[in-house]
Amino acid sequence: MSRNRLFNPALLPLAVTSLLFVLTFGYGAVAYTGFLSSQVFLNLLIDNAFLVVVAIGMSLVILTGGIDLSVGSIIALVTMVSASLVEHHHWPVYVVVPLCLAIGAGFGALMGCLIHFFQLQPFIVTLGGMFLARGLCYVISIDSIEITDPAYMAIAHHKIMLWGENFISINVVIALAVVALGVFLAHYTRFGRTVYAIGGNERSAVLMGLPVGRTKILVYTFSGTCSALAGVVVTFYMLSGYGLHAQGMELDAIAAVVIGGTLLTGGVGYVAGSLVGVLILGVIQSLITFDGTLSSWWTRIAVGVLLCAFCLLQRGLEHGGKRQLATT
Amino acid sequence: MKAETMPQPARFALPAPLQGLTRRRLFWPCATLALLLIINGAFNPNFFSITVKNGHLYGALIDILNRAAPLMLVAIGMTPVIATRGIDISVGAVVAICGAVAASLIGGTLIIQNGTPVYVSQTPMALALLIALGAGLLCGLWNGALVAGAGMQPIVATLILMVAGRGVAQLITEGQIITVYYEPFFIIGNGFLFGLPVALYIVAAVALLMLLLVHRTALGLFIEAVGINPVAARFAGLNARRILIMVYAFCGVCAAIAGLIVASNVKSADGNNAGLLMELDAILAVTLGGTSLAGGRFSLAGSLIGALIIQSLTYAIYSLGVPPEINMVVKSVVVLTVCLMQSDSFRATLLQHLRREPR
Amino acid sequence: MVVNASQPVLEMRGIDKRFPGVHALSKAALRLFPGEVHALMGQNGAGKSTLIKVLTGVEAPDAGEIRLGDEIVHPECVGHAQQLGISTVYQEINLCPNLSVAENIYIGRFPMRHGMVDWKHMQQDAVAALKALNVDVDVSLPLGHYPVAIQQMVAIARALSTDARILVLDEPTSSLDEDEVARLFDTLRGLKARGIAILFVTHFLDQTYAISDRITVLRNGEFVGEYLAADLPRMALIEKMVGRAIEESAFARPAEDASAEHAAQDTGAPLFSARSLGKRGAVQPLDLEFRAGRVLGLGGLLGSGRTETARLLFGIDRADAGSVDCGGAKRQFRSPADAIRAGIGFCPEDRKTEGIVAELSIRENIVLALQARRGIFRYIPKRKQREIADRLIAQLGVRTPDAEKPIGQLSGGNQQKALLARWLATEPKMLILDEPTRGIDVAAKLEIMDMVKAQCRKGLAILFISSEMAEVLRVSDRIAVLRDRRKVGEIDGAGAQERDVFRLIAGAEQ
Amino acid sequence: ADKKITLGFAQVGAESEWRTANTQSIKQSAKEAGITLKFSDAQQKQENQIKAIRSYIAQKVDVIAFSPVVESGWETVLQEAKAAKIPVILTDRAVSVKDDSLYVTFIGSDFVEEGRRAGKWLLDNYKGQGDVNIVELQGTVGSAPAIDRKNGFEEVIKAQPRFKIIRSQTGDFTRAKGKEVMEAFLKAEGKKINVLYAHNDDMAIGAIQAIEEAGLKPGKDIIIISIDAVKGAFEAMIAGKLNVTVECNPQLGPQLMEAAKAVVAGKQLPKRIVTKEGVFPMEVAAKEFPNRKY
Ligand SMILES: Nc1ncnc2c1ncn2[C@@H]1O[C@H](COP(=O)(O)OP(=O)(O)OP(=O)(O)O)[C@@H](O)[C@H]1O
Ligand SMILES: Nc1ncnc2c1ncn2[C@@H]1O[C@H](COP(=O)(O)OP(=O)(O)OP(=O)(O)O)[C@@H](O)[C@H]1O
Ligand SMILES: [Mg+2]
Ligand SMILES: [Mg+2]
Repeated sequence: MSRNRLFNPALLPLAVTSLLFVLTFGYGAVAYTGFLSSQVFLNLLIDNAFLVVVAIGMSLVILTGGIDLSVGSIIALVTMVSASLVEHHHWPVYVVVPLCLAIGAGFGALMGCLIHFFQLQPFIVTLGGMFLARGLCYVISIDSIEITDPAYMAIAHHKIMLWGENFISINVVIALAVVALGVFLAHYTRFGRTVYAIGGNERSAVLMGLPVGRTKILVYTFSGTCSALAGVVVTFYMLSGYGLHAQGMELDAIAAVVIGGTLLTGGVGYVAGSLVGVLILGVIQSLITFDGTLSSWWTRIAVGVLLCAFCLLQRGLEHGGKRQLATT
Repeated sequence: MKAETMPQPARFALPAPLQGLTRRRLFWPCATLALLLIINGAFNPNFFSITVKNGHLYGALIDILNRAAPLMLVAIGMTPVIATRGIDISVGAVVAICGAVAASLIGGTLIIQNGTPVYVSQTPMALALLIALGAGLLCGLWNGALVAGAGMQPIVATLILMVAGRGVAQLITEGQIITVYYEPFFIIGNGFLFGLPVALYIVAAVALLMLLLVHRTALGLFIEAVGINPVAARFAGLNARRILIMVYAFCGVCAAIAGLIVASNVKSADGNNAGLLMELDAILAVTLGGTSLAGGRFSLAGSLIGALIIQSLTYAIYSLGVPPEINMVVKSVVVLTVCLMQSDSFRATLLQHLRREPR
Repeated sequence: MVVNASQPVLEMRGIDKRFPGVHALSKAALRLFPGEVHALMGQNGAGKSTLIKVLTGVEAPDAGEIRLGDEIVHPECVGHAQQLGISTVYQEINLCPNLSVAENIYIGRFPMRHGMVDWKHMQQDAVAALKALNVDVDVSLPLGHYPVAIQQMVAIARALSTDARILVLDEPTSSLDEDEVARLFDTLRGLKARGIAILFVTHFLDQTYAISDRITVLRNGEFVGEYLAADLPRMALIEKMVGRAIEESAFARPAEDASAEHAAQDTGAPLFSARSLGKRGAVQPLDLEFRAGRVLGLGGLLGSGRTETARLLFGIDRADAGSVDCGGAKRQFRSPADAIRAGIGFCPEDRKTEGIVAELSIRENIVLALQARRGIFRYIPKRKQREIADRLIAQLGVRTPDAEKPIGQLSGGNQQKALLARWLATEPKMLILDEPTRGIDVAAKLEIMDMVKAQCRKGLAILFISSEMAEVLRVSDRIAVLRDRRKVGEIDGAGAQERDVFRLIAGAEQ
Repeated sequence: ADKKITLGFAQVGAESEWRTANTQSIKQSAKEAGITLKFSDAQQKQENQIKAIRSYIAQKVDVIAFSPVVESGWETVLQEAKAAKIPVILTDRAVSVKDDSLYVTFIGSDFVEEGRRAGKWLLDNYKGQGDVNIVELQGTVGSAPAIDRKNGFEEVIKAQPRFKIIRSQTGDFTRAKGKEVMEAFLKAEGKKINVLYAHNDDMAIGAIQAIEEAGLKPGKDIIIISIDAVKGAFEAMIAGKLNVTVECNPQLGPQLMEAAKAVVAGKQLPKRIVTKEGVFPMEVAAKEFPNRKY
């Protein structure tokens, strides 16, 4: 029997996170002129589309209790590969994009295999993957490659007008589609539930007869593919390939996932939370640019302080919320 | 079967249970290090030569040891953190903060003393060093408080300091590189004692202290218990929080000492670049040394060897003339190979394949 | 009985399995016939679980063959074994605490609709499956919210919900109380009638005889014999398992110690006493008294709040009302460390997640609490640690080649003994034992009970919690009875009968 | 001016002393010119710069200026700026866009030219005979100054085959790495090294320490050339340890503010405003030192 309850306690972290996002945004709206506009919100999506895509892939990896540090480098590699194929070899976009996705998938699958078959630690394997992918960028070219291909330009410049002057880019559509896919995979497929089971207790998952190995490999493959897709999104976003693109993005992605309420130990969390996590990181950045008076170092300190305040608040609210739920 | 018995070179006799452990744990890291050194030696004939220059030992091996000193320190600090299932990605920032604190306190003003120009320190050096170490301790305590007190996940808790800490370091240096002119400060990172770099003695002292704490007090047992099963550890009467805070604080202090060595070595403090990406190298060192990131059993000696492996690899890249474009590719390939070599199941698979080949 | 069905569905022969330092199975054998309940018996560490793991593809045997029907099979993984029609409940609960109860039952074979997991359908099925076992819980909550007993029922429900030819249950009843066991047995009888072969492991002899048709005994990893349950008297079975005769009187309630000193213990000031100790949402404020040399049993049904009471006493959960009186001083324990300092020890019911530190050695596990009380710097030297460990290992009869083995590799019963050793090492004034005999074989159970009594005689106070009412009755000097997280009464242990306890429980209902 | 001008400036980061001096100059001169400055730090990430520019557009500032991290990838956001009718000024380095109406002007130095000057100084001033073995300390792999300074230098020394780069490795623009790499070079090549070319002063200063520790005399046994001309380099030159540094002027502030005012006033600006930069050999160091602001 499932008792009717007003609120599912498992959803609490997600609700808290969303609430905090709204509060932060509200603060910006009051404090800075021009902040309260729908385009500022849409810009959050436009500017962070690639992060959303990576974060979704990362969520599934983290849900299995693993971690993927290679995401940023794979993005850089994909921008580099697409730029050089498009610019130097004049391949069309409909060939390049699938190829890039395949590269990402292959890369992820390879790491997944190392992790599963040889029982290596995900942190180290993906760290190796991170160095490798970044290194391969420089093998292609150490300089940045600009993309002037008309098809790419058209996609990049295409604005999807919503209402009034407000618009989003194609990237946003891609990102939201990936979020939908992630949520579907995680909550409505056997694969997704196995992911959660592995994160909960890998040994139990084995003893329950679940396909643990296959799922782990698939999860890294999925994350690799997401990274590659994020790479494609970045290529549309910046129209260039560059070995230094997306540096340190793995940490942003991890932070977004964790802020979104997923536990790094695996098994607990919501994929949709990662979208909110990304938005929160984005809004922190927006607040700082809108303020515009901080020096470089105060920028960093402010980001740290906001992140900290945010995490503490999140923990506090969750704690309080749990108590409330427990006593009622 | 998980534990593979492998042929082992005969070694000095240790008490039986200890022998089995050290052998198995440290064999592969040691083998890797030896291999890297041999490769270095093969391509660079002068590699193993050590001469006496300016009254101290001079040579590639000394360089590796000396350069690895900060990394070894950070790895020593990181090991117990990882053993408690944590991680500290703020060490690089702490290195920068402490270097900046020390450098900005000491600085160096030129005065004329008895007709000769001498640089004097702005703050007594001992005090400055203490304040820098205190800053490191504070950073560590802060991390510990976030992890143990507020219950944040270690990677995010330390991410906060990683981001903000670099800002703090730059705030202290005001974005400049602070050059130190006060000679005694250089001893830490550049000095020699009995022919060996002073930094090595510092590492040895810290390592020894930690080894003593781990093996002659209950600290090692407590850390491992908390890392493996925090609930059971609490039920057995351990104060897991206090241990966590201690472990992060120690990591902060280690990073602070590393920061002093780095700053002293280049005679300046660079808030932006000092210790950049050191956290990754330190984590790598700990793992290469055989400690699992899932917490539990740890090996300090392994982490030291891990740090030496990384430094030898870096050195090899420099001295073999690897083009900078493919530095990363080389590094990644070596790291992955080393990990594979250390994986029991990989060796088992490999052996199977070898056996299947007709003789 | 269908026992004489001509051909076995399963036959295992000459199974050998070595772990480093342990020969867990040597030439073990097992036959299962369709439509029988087959009990696999043996002492702790005899190799029962290992045999089951070999059967289900968790561990690869070093030698031997497994025959399913006419075919020789080599189960490679649990999934493979499931395909072969073998459904298993492993000894320690192997489910995912983060997944909902319903998912834990159906994961791996979800009902699907339009290519999506059909959550609604699944939850309805789960409710039905649990109802058949008389468990009524919110199936949408994570499994970890529930106590061990419920988790065990869920594991059973999971195994039952597959249509398997062979059902393997490795100590499924270790946390269940009699009602649940009876309900489970009804279900098993139904399955048996459908021709399903059931392999059943338990240390409760009553249960063995209540349900099984045939018994296989293992000792030290070796096959001892296969018997019809009806032909094997209880004492003979024990002898086969243990390898030596045990006197029947050993199972009886020990004679009362009627000395004047002993009687005085009942009247003087108690060692510890809980004074209206309670916590909102957990336990209503209650009073309990613990006297030196006395065992206080805690009676009650599943979920009556016994474990929660123990947790409050030990400072794991912080009480929001009342205090613990230790020799006149009112104390509020804020953590287990406080309680330990006051001289209390606690063996938790879920030893895997709350008791053992799996990767640490037995020695380290044993000295952990003692060392924790002494603090970091008053280190017990290795040599001394080994002395303590070896002494207690010998005293409690932990079956292990040496004290340096990781405790996680011990069989369940031996882990429990090692945990007991952990507390005895601290020489406590009072010991809380929550299901201390869970998963412990008959001989060891006697030993542990004797130990408990012996410690008692030395002036230890004991709080004893067990789902096995008979056990509580046998060892307790007084029995406090809980119902719905409330203390409903206390009776004298001597001469008390099960029905007295049940009367108390029922009496509270009006 | 009747209305106060708001200038949004997207800085690359604070990765070096040079950059900090650059930031300071801009902040200082904005204050002096009475311009409201919205400053943001991208921490070396292009995506952050793009985000900052987007937010300036949303804030409707009067002028946007930025120092691009890389040349490419600015089309989209610059078009948005153009659509919002906000003029854009580039500082420090140019961007490559097809439509050069996307920005008003570019104020700044030329990294390739700096490399060339370093090379030229070497060819003109190297006195020794025979083969000249050069070791190079590169900046961060893939970063614009590293690539351009390398190319400029190589382009010039190609003219004389006796000048050879025997080792080249990245020192990440930092003192510590510069020292570490130089140590390894010295061990591997020994006394063969005649010249050190460092892509910035910091690495040169680190390398000087390594050379001294190896028992050699920097500036004499090994000729040292570097770029940037920060204060530390002058100190080293005064001490006779660094031979020459090529200036890369960070003081773009005043020129930027002038340009900003002119743009808002609707004046026409040249597409390229060059900054004044010199080459400072050891000999002039003592005289020039008091003039250095950074
Ligand atoms: N993974 C392992 N590694 C090493 N030894 C093991 C392992 N698993 C089991 N053993 C050993 O094998 C022997 C048999 O253990 P097993 O778990 O099969 O006993 P059991 O009969 O199920 O006992 P219990 O009744 O206590 O559950 C024990 O001595 C145990 O220590
Ligand atoms: N049959 C049941 N249906 C629903 N909930 C139950 C049932 N049995 C127990 N519970 C839950 O168990 C919890 C009480 O557990 P607790 O462990 O304190 O009881 P206990 O008396 O120690 O039982 P156990 O015999 O499992 O140790 C309550 O939260 C209750 O909701
Ligand atoms: Mg068993
Ligand atoms: Mg209980």
